[in-house]
Amino acid sequence: MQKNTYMDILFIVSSIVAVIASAMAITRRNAVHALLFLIVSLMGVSMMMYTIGAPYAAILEIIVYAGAIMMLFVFTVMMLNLSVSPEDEKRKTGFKTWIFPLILGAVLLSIMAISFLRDPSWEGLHQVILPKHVGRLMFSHYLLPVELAGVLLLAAIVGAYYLGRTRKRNLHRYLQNQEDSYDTL
Amino acid sequence: MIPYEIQILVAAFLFAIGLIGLLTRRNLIFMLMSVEIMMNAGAFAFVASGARWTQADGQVMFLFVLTVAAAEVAVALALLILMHKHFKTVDTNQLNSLKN
Amino acid sequence: MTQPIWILPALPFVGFLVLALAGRYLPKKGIAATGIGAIALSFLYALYLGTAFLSDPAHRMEFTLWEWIRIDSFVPSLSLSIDSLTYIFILVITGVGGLIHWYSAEYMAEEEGYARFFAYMNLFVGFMLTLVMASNLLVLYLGWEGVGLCSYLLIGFFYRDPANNYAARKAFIVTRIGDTALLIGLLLLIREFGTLDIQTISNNATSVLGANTALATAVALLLLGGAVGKSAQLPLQVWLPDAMAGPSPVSALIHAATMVTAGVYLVARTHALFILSPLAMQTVAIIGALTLLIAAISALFQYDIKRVLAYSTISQIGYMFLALGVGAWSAAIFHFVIHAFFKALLFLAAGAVILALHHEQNMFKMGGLYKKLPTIFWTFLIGSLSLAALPFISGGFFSKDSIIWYALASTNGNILLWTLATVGAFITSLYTFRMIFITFFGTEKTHVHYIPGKTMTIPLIVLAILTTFGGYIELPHNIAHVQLFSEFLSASLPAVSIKSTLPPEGILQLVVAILSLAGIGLAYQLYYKTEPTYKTSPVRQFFLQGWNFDKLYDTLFVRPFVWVSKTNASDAIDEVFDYVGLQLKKLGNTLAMSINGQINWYLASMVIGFIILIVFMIW
Amino acid sequence: MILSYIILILIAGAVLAALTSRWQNRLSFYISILSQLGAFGLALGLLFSASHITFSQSIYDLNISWIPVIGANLHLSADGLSLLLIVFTLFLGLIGSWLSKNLPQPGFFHFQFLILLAGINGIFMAADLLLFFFFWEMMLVPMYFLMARYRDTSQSENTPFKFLFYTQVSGLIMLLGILTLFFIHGRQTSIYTFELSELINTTLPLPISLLIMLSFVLAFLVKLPVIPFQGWMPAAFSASPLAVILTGILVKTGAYGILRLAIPLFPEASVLFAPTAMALGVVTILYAGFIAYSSNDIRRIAAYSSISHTGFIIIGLYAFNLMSWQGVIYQMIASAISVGGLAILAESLYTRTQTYDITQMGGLWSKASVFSGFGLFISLALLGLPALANFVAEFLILAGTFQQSITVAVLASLGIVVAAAYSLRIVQKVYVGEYKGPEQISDFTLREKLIMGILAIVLVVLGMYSRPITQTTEKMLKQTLILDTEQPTYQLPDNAASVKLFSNPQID
Repeated sequence: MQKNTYMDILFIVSSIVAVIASAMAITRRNAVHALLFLIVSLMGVSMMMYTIGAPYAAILEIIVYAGAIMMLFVFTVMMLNLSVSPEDEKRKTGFKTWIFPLILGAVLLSIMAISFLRDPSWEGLHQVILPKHVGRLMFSHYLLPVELAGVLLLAAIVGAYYLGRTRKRNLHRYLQNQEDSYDTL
Repeated sequence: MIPYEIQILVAAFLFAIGLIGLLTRRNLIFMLMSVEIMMNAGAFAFVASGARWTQADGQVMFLFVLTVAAAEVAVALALLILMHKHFKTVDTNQLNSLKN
Repeated sequence: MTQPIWILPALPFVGFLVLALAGRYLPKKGIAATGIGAIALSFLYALYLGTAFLSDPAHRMEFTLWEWIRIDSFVPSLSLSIDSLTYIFILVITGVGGLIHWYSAEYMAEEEGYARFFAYMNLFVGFMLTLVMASNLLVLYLGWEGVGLCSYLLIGFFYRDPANNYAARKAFIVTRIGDTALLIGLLLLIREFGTLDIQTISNNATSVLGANTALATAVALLLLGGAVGKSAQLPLQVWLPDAMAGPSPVSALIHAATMVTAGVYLVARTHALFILSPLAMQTVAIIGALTLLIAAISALFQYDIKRVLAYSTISQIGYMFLALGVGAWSAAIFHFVIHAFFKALLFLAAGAVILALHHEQNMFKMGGLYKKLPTIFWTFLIGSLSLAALPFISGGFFSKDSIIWYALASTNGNILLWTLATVGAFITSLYTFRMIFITFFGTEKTHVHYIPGKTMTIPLIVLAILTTFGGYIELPHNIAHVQLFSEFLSASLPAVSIKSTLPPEGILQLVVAILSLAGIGLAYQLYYKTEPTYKTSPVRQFFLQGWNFDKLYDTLFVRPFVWVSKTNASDAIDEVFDYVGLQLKKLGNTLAMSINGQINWYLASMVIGFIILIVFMIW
Repeated sequence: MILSYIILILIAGAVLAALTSRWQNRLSFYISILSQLGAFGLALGLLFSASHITFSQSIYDLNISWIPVIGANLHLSADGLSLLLIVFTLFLGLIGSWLSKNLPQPGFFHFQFLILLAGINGIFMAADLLLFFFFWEMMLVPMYFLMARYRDTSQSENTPFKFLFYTQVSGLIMLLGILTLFFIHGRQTSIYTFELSELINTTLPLPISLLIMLSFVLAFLVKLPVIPFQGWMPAAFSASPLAVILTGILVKTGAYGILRLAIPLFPEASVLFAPTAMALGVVTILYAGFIAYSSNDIRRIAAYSSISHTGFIIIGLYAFNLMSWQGVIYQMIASAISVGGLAILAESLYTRTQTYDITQMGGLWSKASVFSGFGLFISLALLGLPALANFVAEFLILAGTFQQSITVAVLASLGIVVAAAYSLRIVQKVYVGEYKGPEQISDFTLREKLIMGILAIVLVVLGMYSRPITQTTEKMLKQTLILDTEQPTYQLPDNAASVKLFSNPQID
């Protein structure tokens, strides 16, 4: 009981952190700042997962999401020197830009909330699910999807490599130079 | 214990914030980030559901979402770099060659 | 042995084809020879055929070329026939027509389109012969329309002036209105008789239609509709004065000898149908009487010499209709023959005058011509005497007198018709001699620059002789019993039935004779004694315009038609469809605006769709 | 079997013409002409025996299974009417391709043109409703392509589409009708078939048969076209020089459809529809005539005079007697030739004066007399001068209609006066008056003379001698009439009972 209350408070705090951090992330002008807020948000979600009894997911969230995926973002932003978005410099991010998406988001949220809350008796068991359970299920019942996920990752690696490689073309010197100037950007 | 519906509601909140970001921002980096928030929210919903019924399936699904997110980010960022090379911008306002 | 009578109309048709196809390669003499030759051969062949009629007026020749149409038992063939009525028409058409052709050879010599002129003239005679020789109403209709076509072509012969073509078009359309009535009449006949063969219809008329029934009246009135159109009678007389736009020989051919008498021929040919309906007969008589008077008064106010003659034609055909209406069939045909002679003569002589004065048609600019153009003057005078029906020395007297007599004496006649006809006779002689005095006497106002040659004068002299002596083949009963003409026709047309009690014919003849002399005297006083000048006033203008029928029809029919037509020129129904199409297209364009390449917009649309989907799912 | 050769020759010619045009343009023209001549000869040969054969048991029948699952057959059949129209279609087709000798892209042209002809001939032969519909659609597509490719660029680019839209929408409705009939018949007899001779025996409740008939008739009325579906025709006429001769061919399919399908399949409903159809016909005659009078574009006049002629067709069709039906067939042919002639003149004029506007012409007679002579002739044909084919057509239609309704016949005959007004207006504006055109103007070329000469001769011959048409179609028409004579509306007026003419026709 004690522990549960503690966990509940932890969930509430981390959820508030996650929501605020997400909101900050999408409103920043500076991409690096936004990414940092996004990492905070991911950590908050990870905390939430931990508090509802999914430590394996929480750890993965930190390692893969905040660790690996976000690093990709940071590198890209830095590589392209996009820390300050040119678009946001030029455009006013005023009321007009936000109102329509806000309304849409609010509508979506409200109908989701309505549909979730229509049946209030959702009390249930709360138990910690250990990584062992997850692993057992993954390599028995979900074996094929896991393999497919592996293939997907492989395809993503190949695709990312193919798209990102520097092409060597036999062009006229003048054009070659132009091509180079693109690449150096 | 936090009721399940609250958990799901938080996921919905995150999803909506991601959506709003996706619709508002014109910068592809920010749009990708918004997509990440949305996927993360979806993934959390899986985990919460798994916890609600004490099943490991939720976390397995989380893993799949993670995989998809990783693959998507890899390819999307590669595309982003390519686009930046060609158009010198990642602003979707100027990347409207889909028209006609 | 069947005579190949189809040669009669075929010769002019061949002439037409030759001139139309090869006319441009022929020299002028060749063209004239072809044109005149075709008619002359036709005339000679007609004379040869006449031998059979001399011995037996009731003789009838038939020839069927081929079946035109065959729908079950309805088989109108291209069949021709000649009886005594037709024979007289053939002689007049080919004879007078031939003379007019001859005259034209010189008259048209300076004009452009010589070959075209003779081609049309030949075609005209061909169709007219088809019309009168038809033993089938459908073939008659063929000739009927063909004649209308040729009049259209010939009136608009000088095609460079749009006014001529306007007149031509007016003539065609006005007569076509009448033709449509005739066509409907034919349809009615088909329904009732199942055939259009004239003999069959005539023989069965009483049994199928019944005497004095509404049906018989309808048939007769519809046929009459066609007849008044072609013969320029009330209410369709408006086209004829304008039709003077054509060359003078055309006026002579169309408006004196052939086309306008087609209506008279039609009524005479289908007399069996008219007899069945006293109402229709009465209508014919009244139309004739009114027309003759209205046209005669109009003639009195014209300044264009050809228009005087045009109105006199309308008026004289009014006499023929009057005769038909009172049942004096042979009197009508007799007047037709004499009228053909003197009217052709007048038109040709007037044409010669016009040519001599370099296309001057205004009488008031002529004058004093009797010295310069003696031949023309004397022939014109002879024709005028006939038109004015001067007793004994003119053919016109005998023919017109018998009509006026029958207007009273026939069982269908009455005192009113007689009065109208008599007044008409007075006005006729008045306007005739007004024309003579203004044109040929007084001071010379326009110089004569061309003296017509023999080619033009010989037909005039021939016609003058015919006019003068033609009348003697049929004399009034009380003078001498010479009735060659009506006896000849007796096989084709019934005799007139006379009332039992009548005033003495001689007194009435005397009245008519005195009146026509009085007309001449009045004209002498008015137009010879004082130098005539042309004055205008609203009343004169009214009569000059032919009682303003043109304006009336213009307001009643032409303007509404053109108005409706112009208003809807862009096809309102189509525009409605187009408008709907345009709106759909606009809608499409609006939707196409959504394809704007903005990924945020696509996403937002997806979300909207997503929201809708969820809403449907959770409800 | 021999019937299918007509279509096969045309299709083979189409493919060959398209292929050979790659290296030799002239060759594709000659191939096209040759294949049309072949088909024409074949059809002409059949026509001589045509008056003896009947449609459903034709001796030249071809009947093979097409889509067995739904009982659709490739069933081609022919009787006098079909063969007459086939011969005539091919005749006009020959004239049309002769005229189009110098068009750009001959391979494309002849391919589309021959496919079009094959489609139209297929319509005249199809004895299976689905096949009929197949051919119906098959002719629209090449027509659309021809109109779009050889479009007059001064006109809106929508005009070919307008044609396609009108015909496709109405065609779709007809397909619905065909399917409804198919299922009703299938349910009644448990034989699911599209065979025309089978479907005729379907018993339908009156409201339903009326609905299905309307779905058929709508397609045919649009194709004819009858007011208020006339919009595509002026558009098509001004869209492309070719369209006219093609349309002359196309519109006949509408009348044929009514005669072959709508009336035999739904006799009772047709009788109910007759007053409406006649009213439409009268309106069409006058409405189109009025517009023709006030139009200045000579192609538009041609279009509306064609529509006006259509009014006679529709009146004649729904007068239900032999005379008016013979007139309808006559009108189909005469109208196509005379309107086609006017359109050819319009094109010839355009190549000489660079305008279609008759108010800008005048006095052509002084410069080009042969041209004007033919022009006058065509105008006379349009106004229905006796001795030309149009008169026979209109006369027979009016005479037949008069037996049914005096009012309609009288109103329709007013159309003759209107026709005179607009035809003579062309003469007045173009051929007579003061000359207004360009300095140098050439008269007809030999080819133009020959084409117009042939058309003129056909008009005169058919105008004076109707046997070739009336005899070949007589049997078919009588057969169709027998289907309808049980209807009370066909009873004759009492006072005409003595006349043999309108008694029930007997079939030997």
